[in-house]
Amino acid sequence: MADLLVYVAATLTSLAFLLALYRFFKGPSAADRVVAYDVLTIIAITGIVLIALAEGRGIYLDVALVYALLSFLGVIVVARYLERGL
Amino acid sequence: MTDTALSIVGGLLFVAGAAFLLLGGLGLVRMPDLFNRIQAGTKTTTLGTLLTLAGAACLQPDWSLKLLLIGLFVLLTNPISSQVLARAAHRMGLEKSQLTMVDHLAEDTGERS
Amino acid sequence: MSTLLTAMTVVLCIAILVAAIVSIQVKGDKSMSIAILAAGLVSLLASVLFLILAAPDVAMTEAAIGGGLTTFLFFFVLARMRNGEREYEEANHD
Amino acid sequence: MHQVQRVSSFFQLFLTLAIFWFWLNGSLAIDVVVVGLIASFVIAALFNGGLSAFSDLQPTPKAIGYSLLYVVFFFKELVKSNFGLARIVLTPGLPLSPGIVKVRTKLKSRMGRMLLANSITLTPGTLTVEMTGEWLYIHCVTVSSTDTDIATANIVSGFEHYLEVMYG
Amino acid sequence: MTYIALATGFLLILIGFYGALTNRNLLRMIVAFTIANSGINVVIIAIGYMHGRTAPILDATVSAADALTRVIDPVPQVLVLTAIVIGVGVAALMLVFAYKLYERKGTLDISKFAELKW
Amino acid sequence: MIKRFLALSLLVGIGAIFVALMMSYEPDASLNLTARYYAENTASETGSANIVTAILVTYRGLDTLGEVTVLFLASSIIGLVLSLGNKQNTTLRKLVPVGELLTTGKSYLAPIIMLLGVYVFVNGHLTPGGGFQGGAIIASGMLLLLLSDPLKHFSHALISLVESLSGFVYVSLGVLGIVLAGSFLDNRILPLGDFGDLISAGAIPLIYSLIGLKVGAEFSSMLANLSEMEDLQ
Repeated sequence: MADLLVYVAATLTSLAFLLALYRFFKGPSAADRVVAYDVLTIIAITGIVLIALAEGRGIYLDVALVYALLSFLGVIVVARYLERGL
Repeated sequence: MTDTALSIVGGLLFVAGAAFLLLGGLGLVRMPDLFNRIQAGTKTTTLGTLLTLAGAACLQPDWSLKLLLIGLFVLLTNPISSQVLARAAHRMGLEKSQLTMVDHLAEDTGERS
Repeated sequence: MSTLLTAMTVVLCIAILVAAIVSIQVKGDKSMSIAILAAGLVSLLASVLFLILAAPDVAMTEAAIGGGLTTFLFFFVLARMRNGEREYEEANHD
Repeated sequence: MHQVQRVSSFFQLFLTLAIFWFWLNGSLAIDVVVVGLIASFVIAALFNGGLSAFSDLQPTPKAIGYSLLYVVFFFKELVKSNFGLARIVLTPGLPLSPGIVKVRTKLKSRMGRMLLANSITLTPGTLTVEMTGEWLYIHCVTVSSTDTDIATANIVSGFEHYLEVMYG
Repeated sequence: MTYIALATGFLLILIGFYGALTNRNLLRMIVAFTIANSGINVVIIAIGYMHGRTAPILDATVSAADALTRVIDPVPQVLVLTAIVIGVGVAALMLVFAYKLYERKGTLDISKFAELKW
Repeated sequence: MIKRFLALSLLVGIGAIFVALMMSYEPDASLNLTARYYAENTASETGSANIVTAILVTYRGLDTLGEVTVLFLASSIIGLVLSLGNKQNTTLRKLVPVGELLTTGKSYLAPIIMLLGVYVFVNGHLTPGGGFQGGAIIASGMLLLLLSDPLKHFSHALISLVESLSGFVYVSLGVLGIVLAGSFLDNRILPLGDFGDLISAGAIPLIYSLIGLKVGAEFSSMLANLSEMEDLQ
């Protein structure tokens, strides 16, 4: 039962990932693509947790920790560049 | 993964979180301009991530400390990036949707709206 | 759970390839910054792929370096020569 | 006086970092404690003047009780506004009336203002765009009123009620 | 899974090469180079992967006794770990040289650098 | 046009080689000889739970020393190249000011990022991560400081002091390995301790922490040098 629910959740997450990817591919302006990038990295954290659950290894969560704390830097760099503050 | 009550709850939380992630993706595609996309995209995905982390904590209770920390980091870093991005987008004079009713910031700074 | 991982690999690989193609092919206004951003996305997603391929050490290195450092180096150099971005458009009309 | 403030800010940062260290490691073995205290001390010394969750927090029992209430209130708002945004996104016609409104805050301390802006941003439907002095510029998905005072009452007051007691 | 990752890595290398060969702007060439670099890393890691095995880190789930049957080959991971870090150094060097060329010539177009052409 | 055609034909050739490689590739069913040795003996010989760390620091420690040296060379060449040339028209750049939110956010996030870096390289022998990752995370913390104040000047003296001090101690530990345990960079100069503790695996946590500090200082000096470049027209 719980396994089935995790499968359903993984399917929904993948759909969300592909939608955000569509926005990244299409995005009319550079800032739109940056939003899509942000969403993609947030969804990737869920992806890492799913991988850790599937493999049953808690040490994989350290990667999610680094991801959660560092992925926002990319967004800030681009945003500061776009507003000519770098 | 055994079928105890806790793991069922965890699975349900996981599905709820994934549904919010999907909502974020949908909002990202449907919303008309950048600010609304930030609202729909990064905000609902934050709640979605928190719910999936809670679900994982129910499925594997040993990991709950680290999962809680990941959630905290997401809560700390996420608003900063979207605020900086929104500010940059406004400063760039990005085109806003036709529906926009009022823009006090542009009025006060004298930028073109 | 093996099918789950395989399905995730497929989704990730599609995403990586799309990001790479965006990075190479993007044209128009601010195309240089989008190319750099897409290259950063390639390395961030590659780090999740490394995790699926059972290499958490490599995944962490790629996440720490691809996420901020590489993107930052590019943007810093680019910010110093903003004309270079505009020039690309003129150079590539052949 | 200045010296006392510096030492206390150093100590707050040190304490926060040590708590984070034990949380990260998930154990209280003797070697973890020793290494963690050394690392927190060095980083706190390098970042003197850095902020932490305890900076500017009023040292009264009421403030601590209110911070717990604040967390509960925040999560309630988070879930409520998420469902609100979900309704908008799923409605076929996209019933939007976006706009950037100006609201006023009474908070003075850096950490309190930070938490206010972050809370407003994290609840979907409202997003802090700019913050100058006592004015906050907030982008709303559905603007209820363009008047500053009414918007302040709608958006800011709920969080400010708690933060005012916590940070003064 | 190995084959999917291998194909992705090879395709990334090809895309990177294509970008580096067809673009005239120096910075775009460096971006393409970093993409090819990550493609090579993906290929090496994919070759090291073995189906049904897990990461070479021993803990409660994988004890030292059954490491032989449970873990994958650690050597490619060590190679790639160092390759990524060196890759950043190389990219930074290339960027600095591009900056210097721009300072001297005022352009980033590769077809304008004609000193070494004959 | 002819150039594009040449490039495409070259790519088709490379692609054919890749397809041939993929067709003939068969995954191994069991570990090869080297990997088997590492899998069997790492835990008993070095006491490190993370086999990748054990190989990186002990078995192939000399290569890691070389790699750190290459990185050092790269960062010093960047400093050298940027210091050459004319510097007469240095004008202070006019930048859009940083918002209050980023300034406040930086001052509580940067120490946490640094602490995470320290956690990653101190636990290198137990969890994924280690000196290189930790160094990169520390440099990312520096990057956050630089983003919130783009005109900030880091203390080059402090960075190069950390860099050379950790490098010196690293090499000295390696030499100590020859004297006390029989080979360069041997980790058994300290007791191996209990498997799985934070302080175990001999000198591995110490050496990896030094590598982390050194890599962090090298990346930071790269960032500092790049941030002090001048604007070009």
